[in-house]
This record gives sequence, C-alpha cells and structure tokens, in this order.
Amino acid sequence: MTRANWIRIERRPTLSPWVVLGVSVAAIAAALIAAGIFFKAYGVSPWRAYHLIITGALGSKVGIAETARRTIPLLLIGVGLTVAFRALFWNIGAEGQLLVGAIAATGVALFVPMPEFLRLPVMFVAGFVGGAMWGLVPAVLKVKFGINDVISTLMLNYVAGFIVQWLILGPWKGPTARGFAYTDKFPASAMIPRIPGTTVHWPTLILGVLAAVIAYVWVARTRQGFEIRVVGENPHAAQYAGISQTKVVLAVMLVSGGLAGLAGVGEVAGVQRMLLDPAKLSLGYGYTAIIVAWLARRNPLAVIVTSALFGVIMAGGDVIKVSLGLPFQLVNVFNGLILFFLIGSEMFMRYRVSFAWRKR
Amino acid sequence: MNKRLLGIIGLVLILAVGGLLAAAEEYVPGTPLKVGFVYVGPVTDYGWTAAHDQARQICVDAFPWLETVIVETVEEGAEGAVIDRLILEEDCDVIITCSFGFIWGTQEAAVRYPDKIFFHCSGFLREPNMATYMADFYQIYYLNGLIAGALTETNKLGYIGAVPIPEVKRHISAFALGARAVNPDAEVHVRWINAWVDEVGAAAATRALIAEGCDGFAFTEDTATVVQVAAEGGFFSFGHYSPMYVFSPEYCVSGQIAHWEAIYLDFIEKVYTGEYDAHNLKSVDYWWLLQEGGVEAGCDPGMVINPAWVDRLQGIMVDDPVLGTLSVYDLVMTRLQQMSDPGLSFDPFQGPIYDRTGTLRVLPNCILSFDGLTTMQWAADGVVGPWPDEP
Amino acid sequence: MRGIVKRFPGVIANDEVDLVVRQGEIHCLLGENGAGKTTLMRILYGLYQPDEGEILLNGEAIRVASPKAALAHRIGMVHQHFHLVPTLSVEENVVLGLSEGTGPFLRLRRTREKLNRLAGEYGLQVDSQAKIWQLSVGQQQRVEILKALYREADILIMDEPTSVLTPQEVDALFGTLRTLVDDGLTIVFITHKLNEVMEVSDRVTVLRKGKVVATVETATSSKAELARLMVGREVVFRIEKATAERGEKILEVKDLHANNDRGLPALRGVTFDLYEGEILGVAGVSGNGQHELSEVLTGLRKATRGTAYLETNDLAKCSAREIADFGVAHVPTERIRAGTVPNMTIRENLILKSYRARPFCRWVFLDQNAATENACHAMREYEISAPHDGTAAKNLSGGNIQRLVLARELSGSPRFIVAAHPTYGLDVGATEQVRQVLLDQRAQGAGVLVISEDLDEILQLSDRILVLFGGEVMGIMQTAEAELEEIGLMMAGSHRREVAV
Amino acid sequence: MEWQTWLVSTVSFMLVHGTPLLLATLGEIYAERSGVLNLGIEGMMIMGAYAGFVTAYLTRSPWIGLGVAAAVGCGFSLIHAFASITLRANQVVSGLALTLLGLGLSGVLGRPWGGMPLPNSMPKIMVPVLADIPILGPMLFDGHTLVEYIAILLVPLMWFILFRTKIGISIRSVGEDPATADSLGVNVKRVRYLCVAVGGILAGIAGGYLAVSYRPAWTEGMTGGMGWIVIALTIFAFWNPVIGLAGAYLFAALYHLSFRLQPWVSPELLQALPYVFAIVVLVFVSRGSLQRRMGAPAALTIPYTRGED
Repeated sequence: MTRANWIRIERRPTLSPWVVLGVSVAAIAAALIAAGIFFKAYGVSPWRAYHLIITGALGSKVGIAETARRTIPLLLIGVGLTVAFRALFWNIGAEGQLLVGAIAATGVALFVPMPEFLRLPVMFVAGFVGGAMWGLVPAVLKVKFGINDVISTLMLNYVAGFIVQWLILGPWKGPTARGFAYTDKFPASAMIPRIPGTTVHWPTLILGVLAAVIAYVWVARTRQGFEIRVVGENPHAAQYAGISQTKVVLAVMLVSGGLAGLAGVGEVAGVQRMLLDPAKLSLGYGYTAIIVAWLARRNPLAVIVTSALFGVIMAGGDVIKVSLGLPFQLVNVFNGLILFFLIGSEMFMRYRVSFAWRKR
Repeated sequence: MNKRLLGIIGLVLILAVGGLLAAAEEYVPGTPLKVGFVYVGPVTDYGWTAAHDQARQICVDAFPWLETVIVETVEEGAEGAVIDRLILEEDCDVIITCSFGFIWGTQEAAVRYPDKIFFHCSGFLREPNMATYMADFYQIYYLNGLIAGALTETNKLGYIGAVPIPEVKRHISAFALGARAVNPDAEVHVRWINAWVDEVGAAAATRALIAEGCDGFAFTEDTATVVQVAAEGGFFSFGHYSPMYVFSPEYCVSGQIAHWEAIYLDFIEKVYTGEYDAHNLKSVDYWWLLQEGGVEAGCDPGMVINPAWVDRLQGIMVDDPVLGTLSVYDLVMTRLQQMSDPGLSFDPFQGPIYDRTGTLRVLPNCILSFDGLTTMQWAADGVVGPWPDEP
Repeated sequence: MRGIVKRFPGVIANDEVDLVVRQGEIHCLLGENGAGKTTLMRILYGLYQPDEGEILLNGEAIRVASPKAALAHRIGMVHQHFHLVPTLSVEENVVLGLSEGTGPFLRLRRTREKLNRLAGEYGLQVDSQAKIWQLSVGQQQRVEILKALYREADILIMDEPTSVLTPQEVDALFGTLRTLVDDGLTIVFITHKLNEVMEVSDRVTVLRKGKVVATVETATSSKAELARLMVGREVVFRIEKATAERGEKILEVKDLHANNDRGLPALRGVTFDLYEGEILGVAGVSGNGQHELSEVLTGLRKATRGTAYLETNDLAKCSAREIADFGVAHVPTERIRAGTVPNMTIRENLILKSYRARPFCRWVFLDQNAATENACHAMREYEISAPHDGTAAKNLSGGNIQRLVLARELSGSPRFIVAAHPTYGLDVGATEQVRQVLLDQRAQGAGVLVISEDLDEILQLSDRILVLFGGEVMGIMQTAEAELEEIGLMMAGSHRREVAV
Repeated sequence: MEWQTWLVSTVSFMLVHGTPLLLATLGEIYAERSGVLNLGIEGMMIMGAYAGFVTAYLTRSPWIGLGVAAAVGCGFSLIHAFASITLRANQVVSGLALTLLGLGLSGVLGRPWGGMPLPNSMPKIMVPVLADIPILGPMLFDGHTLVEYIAILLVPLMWFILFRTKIGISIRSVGEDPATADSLGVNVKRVRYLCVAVGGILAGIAGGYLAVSYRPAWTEGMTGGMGWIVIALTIFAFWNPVIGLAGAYLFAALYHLSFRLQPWVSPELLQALPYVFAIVVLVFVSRGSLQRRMGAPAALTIPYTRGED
C-alpha cells in the first residue's frame, strides 16, 4: 500500500547556489563512474579513457577546435532557450528553427545577387529572421489556440527537416554536386571566416558570447525582462498587472528562434559551406541545447559554461571513436547516463529527500 | 598571474609546434606504416562500410608492418577534424576516406598536410598527395540484368536506388541493358530512398514495387532488407556489396561483391615500397573492375549463380547475334569470362545505345568512355520511374 | 485524535491537537483561517501524515496512510475546493477510486440506481450523466456529498461547505445534514462562521494557531464566548468610522453585461454610481457576479455590453494597464495567485504595476535603487515584516502579503479602489489594519468598492450596500437602514427593492 | 482492374507498416492519458528490436523474442517512470535521455549481431476460407502475421479499458486532475507507473516486431525515427485508441503512397503530412468544449506532489 512512497520528499524553502553546484558535480561524478563500467567491459581502464577524453577534447589544437565548433551552436541555441524557458515556453523546436535559419542563409548565399561585401551580414540577418519566423508559429499557436508548445515545436522540427530534404533533392540541388543531395558550395564571400587550420567560425562564436551577455541583461535588468519573469513565474499576476502574455511569448520566441537560426547560419556557412542532409547539418544540436539550457538553470550566462561542457562531451565522442576505437554508440550511452544522473540530482536540489527506512 | 599566463601561452605554442612537427615528418619507405580509415557508416552495416572494413582486415593480416586505425560513423562534413586527429594524435601516414561525401574535407586536409598521403573513394578530386579509387559494379549489374530479364514473368523488374548519382544511375542502366539483351520487353522500375542506409524506406520501396507488379529485384542500399522483403513475397533478388546468399538461400540468385582489399593491398604495398609518395599521386586513380579483381559476380564468394537456379537458367534459351543460340546461364558465364580476361572483348555500354528519351548516347562500335561512365546522367531504354537531372 | 502534530517548512500547523468526536453528532471545528482546521482533517482523511500523535476509531488505533485507507474506515470528506474531475460524468466521479465488488468493470446502471436512491432520501437531486464542468457549484457540492454517501461513510468531514451557498441553500444543506445524523452518521463541520456553529452543531472544538483552545457543548455556550475563544480576545464588532460626506460622482456604471469563464452571462445589466469619499459594499453569495464585476472594472474581463464611466473614461473598454494608469487600485480576490509573484522579491512585487515608468524605469532599464528605496519606504509605512526587501514574496505570511498588495495598490493615492475580499483569511489584527487603511482612503476622498461575502465586514465598512444576485442588482440601500433579514433574502434572490440613491 | 491492385497493395501494406506504429501509439496514449509524456519511444523501440532479435535468434522462437522485447521495453520505460514520477524530473529531458540511452545501448550491445539473418521469422499466415474472398482476401487475410491481427484486437480492448472500466476512469482522472484522484484513494503514482509501463511494453513489442517480422534482422538504428512519428500519432488520435488505429494506418498508407507515387509527387511532401496534420488537428479542437472533450490531458507533463495542489 505505502510502498509507493518509500522516500519522503519536502520542498526546500530556498535554494542555495552551493547546493546546486555540489549536487550537480556529484551527479556528473556518479555518471562517470557508471559509464566507467562500460569502458571496463571493453577492457579500457576508465581512468585512461577519461584522461584521453579530456586531453583529446581540451589538450590539443584539434581538440580545442573541435570542442569550440560544437560549442558554438549549443551556445547560441542554449541562450535562446533559457529565455524561452524563463517565460515558461517549452521550445523543443530549436532543431527546426536551426534548419530554417540555414535554409534562409543558403538562399541568400546562392541565389540573391548583391554586392559581395554585404552577402555575409545579410545571410546572418536572413538566418535570424528565418529561425524567428519558424519559432513564431508555435508561439502564435499557443497564444491564439492554447496549443501545447512541447508538441507543436516538436512536430515543426520534422516539417523543417522535410523542407530541407525537398530543397536539396529538388530545386536547390547543386549542378556540381554530381547528383548528390547537396547544394553547390557557397561562394567565398558567403563563407564565415574560420580560425586557420580549424573549422572554428569565430565570428559566430563571438555572436554567441554577445548573445549570452545581452540576453542576461535583457532578462535581469530591463523592463521587458521583468515582464518575461512575471509571465514565467505567475501568468495570473501578469494578467492582473496588465502585462500582455501574448507580447512576451512572441518576443521570447522571436529571440529564441532567431538565435537558433543564427546557429543554422553558422553550421551551413561556417562548417559545411553548403546545405545538405538535415542530420548531417545539425547533429541534434537543437535537442542537446535543451539539456544545455536546462542545466544552466535558465541563466543565459551559465549557458557559456554548460554549452562548453557539452562541447567537450561531443568532442570527447570523437576521441572514443578515434583513440580508443570503441563503438561510437558509447557516446550516446555516456550522454544518456550523465543526463539521467543530472535529472536525478535535479530533485535533490528542489526537494529535501529522506528515506523512509532511515526514519524508522 | 603573469606566470600562469606565460605558462599557458607556452603550452599552446608547444602544442602547435608539436602539431606541425607531427604533421611535418614524411613517411620513410620500408618503415612500419600506419593507415587511418574514415568510414561513413557503422562497420556492422553489412554493406558498404562492412565491405571496406573486411578489406582492411585482410590487409592487416597480409602486411606485418601495417598498423591501422578506424573511425566509424563519421558524419560527412565532420571528416576534417577526424583526419586532423588521425594525423596529429595517432600520427597516421596514410588516410583513407571511404565515402564520396568526404571529398571536400579530404581535399582540404591534403592541402593542409602536404606530406601525408590521402586515398579517397569514388571521388574526382586529386592532389599530388591525394589519389582516388573505385571498385565498380556496372559490368556485374549487366550480368545480373541478363539473369533478371530471363527470369521475370511480369517483365517488370524492381530497382531500389539509394541516391540518384552517376554511379547508381550507371548501375541501373547496365542492369536494364542486361535485362533487355535477353528480354526486349523487360522494364526496370526504379524507386529512390535518398539514403545509403534506410531499412524502413528500402522495405517500403520494395513493397511498393511488388505492388506495381515487379517480380525481381536489384538495389543499392547498405542492408539486406530488399533481399529479405523480396524473398517473403517469393521474388528473386540480387545481393549487393556483401555476400547476401545467407539472407535468402532460395531466392537470392546472384549479386555483386566488392573486393576493396585488392585495391588496398596494391596501394598500401606501393606506398610501403616507395613507389607512391606524397608527390606523385596527382594522376593516380584506381578504377578496378572484374578484370582487376576489384569486384566479383555472385551472391556468395565463388558462387556466381545460386545453384538452386542454375538448372532453370540453363533451360532458358536466347539468341545472340554473335554467340548464336545458347542458354542464359552460358551467356552470363561467357560475358563474365569476356569481361574478366585482360583482352576485355565485351563491355555493357557498347554502342549503339539509345537512352529512354530516344537520344543516341553511345555511337555504334564505340564503348562509353571512362568520363562518360563517371558523369552519366541519362537512363538507358527500359528504365521506368523518376530520374532526377535527366538530360 | 490524540496529540496530533504536523509541521510544514517554517510553520507548525497542528501542535499537540486532541480531538474527540462522538458517534452520531455534528461536531464543529471552529477557528480563523490558518488555525489548522483543514490540516487536521486532511490528516484524518489520510492526505497528510501526522509527524506525531495517533488516531483512534471506536477505541482502537488506526493508521490512515491514504484517503483510500480513510474510506476503508468509512471516513468521507467534502472538500472546500471540490475534488471532482471536470471531464468525467457524475457517475464516473462517484465510482472513481472505488474498489468494491463488481470486478474491474463499471456497472453504471447499478451505480445510477443507488445514486438516485440516495438522492431521493436526502434531497440531493443531480443528473447522474452530466459532465461535472456542466454543473453549478451547488450541484457539484451535492455530487461531493453523494460521493461520500455512496461510499457508505460513517464519518463525514465537511470543509467550509457553506462558503459557496446562498442562505436558502445553506438551510437545505443543514436539513440534509440533520437527516444524515439521524441515520447515525457522524459529521465534522469545519467553519469560521459563528452563527452556523450555533445553528447546526452539537459540540464545538475551537482551534487557534494550531492548538486546541477548548471543546464545548454548543447549547451551553454563546456566540460571544466562542468568538473570544476563537480570536483570543473580545472582538470589537464595530469599528468607529467618521461619517465622511460623499463628494462628486466618480464612477457611473450603466447596464453592464459580462460573461463568466464558461461563457455564460454572469452580469446582467448592473447599474450603480459611486461617489468620492464613499465606500460601496457589494454583498452577495460568491458566484453571483461579484468576481466578474471586479474584473470588468479593472480591465481583466471584457464587458459584453454597457458602460462604466470613470469621469470621461469608459473602463468597460479599457485594458488593465490603461485603467491602472487612470489611478484605479485593485486589491484582487486571490491575492497570492494573482496579486503577487511568489518567487520574486518584495522589491519587485512592489513595482509590479509601476515598473514601466520613472522612477523605476529609465529608458528600457530598471532602476534597482529606486525600487529598493520604494520598498523600504513601503515596508515601514505598511508594517510589512520581512528580513529585507530582497525576501521572496512566497516566504511572507498572508497578512504581510495583503499589506504588500495594499502598499502597492494605494501608493500614489488612487481615486477609485476595487477591494475584493480585502480581509479574507487574515487574522484579526491584520483585518483591522486593512479596514482602517480603506477607511483612511475614503477619508482622503477616494471612492471605494468593497466586495465581500462577510456581511459583518460589509456592514462595518460601507456607507451604502449593493446586493448582487444572479448577476443582477437586487437593490442598493443606506447601511443605516439595512436589515440583515432583508439582505439575506436579497442575497437569496427572493426579494428585490427599488434602487435607492 | 488497376484501382483494385492499388487498394489491395495499399491496405495490406497499411497492416504491415501500421502495426508497429499502432502498437507504440496505443502505449503512448495510455502513458499520456495518465499525464506522463514519454519522448523515449524511439529508445524503447530500438531496445525492443535488439532484444527481440537476439532472443528470437537464440531461442529460435519469434514469440519468445516478442516476449523479451516487451520485458525490455517495460524495464526501459520504468527508468523514465522513476525519473518523471518519483523524482518529478522534467519529462521532456528525461524522455530525450531515454532515447539517447536506448540508441546507444542497443548500438553497443547489438554490435556482434549485425548483418545476420533471422532464420525463423514470424510465420506469415493465410486465413483458410477468408483468403479466397476477392479483394478483401488478398488485402486482409493473406500473408500477414498474427501480430498484425493481435494489434487490431488490442484497439477495442484498450478503448474499453480506458472508457468503460474503473481502471480507465482512474487513468483518465489521474491525467486530468491527480489531486482529486488522489483524494479519492486512487494511487496516482501507481497508476502512472502502470501506464508508463504499458507504454514501454507496447513500444518494446513494436520494436521487436520490426526485428522478427517486418525485417527479420538487426541493424543499428533500424527503427529509423518511427518513435517520433508515434508522438505525432498520439496527438493526432486525440489520445483515443480507436482514432489511433486510423492514424497509424493512415500514416502507413501515406508512407506507402510516397513510394508508389514517387514518379509524380515528391515523397518529402507526403511524408511531412502526418506532422502537419497533427498540428492542424490540434488547432481544430482547441476551441471551448471540444478542448474539454478531445484536448490533451490537463495534467500532461506536470508531476504530482501531494499537498502542492
């Protein structure tokens, strides 16, 4: 009868940052130990594995570059998501917003005649607008029809994916792609400059850091930020105070979608330099960023750290493949475990947990 | 504070220099050789990547001085960094990238590391230190076509194509030419799944073609799905890339098997002996067919035609302007023999060949040039279905 | 129940509570809001587990681990906020959670028969196939009682059952309760209304601040005594209020119509005037349009017809923001749910409405210093007791939250104040302070609209009284010449008087 | 008769391709009806596929395979249940994690099993008399496995349980208004655990079906995103098993046609339709009483804690 509640749980009245930090670290440690079992199973000492992963991801030019490359989209998207989550809008659609941003940028890169020095800036603008538009759809659906944001954003990811598919197989397929499902390579004027010898498109990285800072100030220090927080914390109070929930939701999704769009521009014009299969274009950044934002406790500045963390994890995945020669799927197991342990830790923060049998 | 800063700068410099040094040293012939393989799929895909990895294994067994590193499931576009790691951290001397999609990353890397040797599969870009290679199936698809054309009762054959690129189009046309050679009414119905690995899609496409009345199947997809789904309905099929006989001993008639090891053994050995180095590869392009042993006809090693079908094929007689009346079985064997011997007295794309729009594509008494094959966009007569970029 | 102790983070809700209820009696639990009545009953019903103490039923100790267990011991509860699933039908709600007989399948026909029988016996008719969200509040309460009876409860706990009923419905309810007691049931009746206690109960247990003050026979007790026990001192039943003479007409409401959340008409042609320096009390049983009226006047709800002119501005056509800018203050019904943002600081809550303009906002940026200054000032003036202005609102007591709301709303001396249930759930001290504040505003010439279900409050504060029933004005009278009887009848909709101005 | 062959092929494909979708959708409907959104379907399915194949291969029995697939799917879903019900974690994050874990684990463990056929796949049956009926026969009663029929039979059963039994009422009330259900002695946690488990079991079977019948072999990621389609279908079905059947088959039909019609219509278009539909459908029922009757469970994705209502 009472087996169901064998652990007792009370809300913590207040939440100290130390608790957060301590518990998170403990969780990751626990996850590493659990994952270690797999390495052992493959006859690799966990110590060696982790050492290799860290050095491989941070200890060398390639490693740092790879980590950075993964961090850029996670940072941009993650920042946008923290803002959306602040207004209690569960934007699971960053993946789709990224793709639409990429589409818009590609359109400008390949098909719009304009002075070359303008092309790149215009691409970024177009990407932002594209992502924003895609993000506004679920926002409107929510404020107009009250449609569950998780569901609608998720659905739109697939729609966006199919649009890309259709473009690269049909109208936009590149004449020089020899029938492969790509557009042509971008002209030099449409390529985001990289740090030489790497695929780190630094302008986008700078954009990301700027976005984090601006978003932080926006939410914490400005008038609209105040409104966002009120809406997110207590919609009724917002209505009572005459704050338009509609405006707020539209605003956050405009930004959230837009930033995801920028990430799309970065991937398509900084890394790939052509539009190609959605799965290759994004590597699931839109979903990983949800975790990044969630882990940052909806604080845009903290995203700088958490996105880098997941950059390391993703780059570490390469190490698992290259240096350890282990099946690449271990990366997913690894991420899955880390996640579950963090999820578990989440509630140790929000609640004080005591075990029934300890009380007796 | 300053000390630490200096420390960091120093570290970075050392790493960078170290990197350059690692990149700088060129392979000395005769010394142990380390080769890095970059795969597009999982080594378990039982198609393209699996075939490459088996070939690698054979090389490792053959050359005691050879060490290999593999990286599987590398997204196209992410190959650049992987190559960096293979060179800087694993210090490989040779990088082999096993997918057309790696073309740009490989070429950029070749420029970035002028002293390393690169070997890119099925591409068309070459550098002094970057060669290309391909083991092509078009001859075998022609043989499969002969068999299919003879066996079909509905005169409709199905082909599940991965991606509409010249390579696949060439294979489909060869298959169609073969079928038409023994059965003028044969049609090859095509469906694209726009992916190299997509079981659900391949299964659905096969069922769609079955519904359209096709009773025999060839395909380009990196699993045995088509073979299995066809067998379910009692339809014959041709294995692709790996020996797929096991997936349907009763209905898998023949097929194509790749022998990448033939190419790898040759190339790696020539690097070892110093015949190939980082400066003389600009014009090295392996285009290996039956005759070089790059590929093999059949659904299982050494089994050109599934014994269960031999009698039936020997029973079907056809007329050939040159060879006269003979059984399809003999015809297949003759063509195979003709294409395997050095004299090369036969080629599937022997003129005159009209495409399905009626345009003359290969002049009488000519055979299609290498360039014509690798850039082929037209569809041979008898091909039915969508055909992107058709001229 | 013996020595029950229940702690929540910060507070002790029940402290060594002993409660003895006799078979077959109506036992009242009397106490102000927050005295721990509901908590105690939730423990008895298994919704909470006590930290200490034990429960004895007919002598032997029982452990009520969950509502299911409570039901197994034939203890039923009718909650203040009904526990009905809106999307399910009445019968489905009734059988929800039942595990008795009939296996996994529903025998809805059987259920229906039993329901109708019970309904007949105790006069609780409802359409058993209707979906809950289609029923009126009164009907829903019947469903709740039926549910308990259907489960053959011997002990029936009723949490403030009358708060949503008209006097007439209350009488009907009491009738039902008596018949139930005659049939041998035992009823625990939670309330904070003295006259109900006197009317219905056999015995009373008075709780104050989580402690039992006394248990007395109703017959041998008196309102005054109970009141004293409840609040811990004699209650001044009238505050002295200076007679301020009314000034200019400030608000003119004409033929106002509006719908409720279900889209049904809730206001049907409300018309009245409000003058400077006047308090107009709106009396009525909850759910007769007061809530909608307050929302329309503050722009939270669109009027379907009619006008409400504040001087030249028609409030019926303005947004909440515009109306706030006209200097209209609103003390909302659900002050925690709507009036504050629990997770934000006092400082931020205090500028919830004024954050957009100077001094709190310069260009697009918020001015923290200005906000802090404002907070310190407000906390001093309104005696909001909290560690500092950075304390989250959720850590404040009910009284302090209401002070906070008042402090915000009354800053910048508003001309028109809508105060909905301004003292609901406040302890006596806070209540008096709040009422005093409203009277001060009146003295300063503001027009005040006080909406309350507490007739005493209406009588004490207002100069004139307006009675709402079914969204219509049953009448407006001078407090002086108002009589409880009449008001009661008007609230019940059975009497209407010509509007006197 | 051209149209007849089209009909027959389309419908019989619907049965084959629709079955895994239907099974998993039925499960997700139960999970969401009880208020738990489980985005981990893809993960549970692929684990089911892996477990199903391996077991069937070793035991030589596809049925035992399905059984184990169900068990594994169930066990996997309980991870999500524990995270989202007991630990009250964010269901979206937990679901994503489950998918990651499933894809990863199955990939790692499934390594040695890649590229070998399942010697004894689910037997295709031909219903004696019925198969001879023109059109209907070949369409419905020839060349299908028992699983297809079982899946169909599950629909009325699960509908009945949901709408005509006490368990059903408990499930719906827990998804709509857990506090109330709790106060009436419904064990909210247990009901939710139960529903999530049902979801896991059915997703596991769906995956197993792919590996022992749909395409009897094991390949990494062989579910190819079906799990996400299921999420869409669940909405599309208004959380109602019967409409779920229609949705699953409609999607299957569209998928089939996207290949049949490839010469004329771009397949991406047809394949994107279900997702667009799902959204349109939501817009459609977003109004007033429709919302009440057909909308999403009110407590979907909201963890329940006693005394915090």
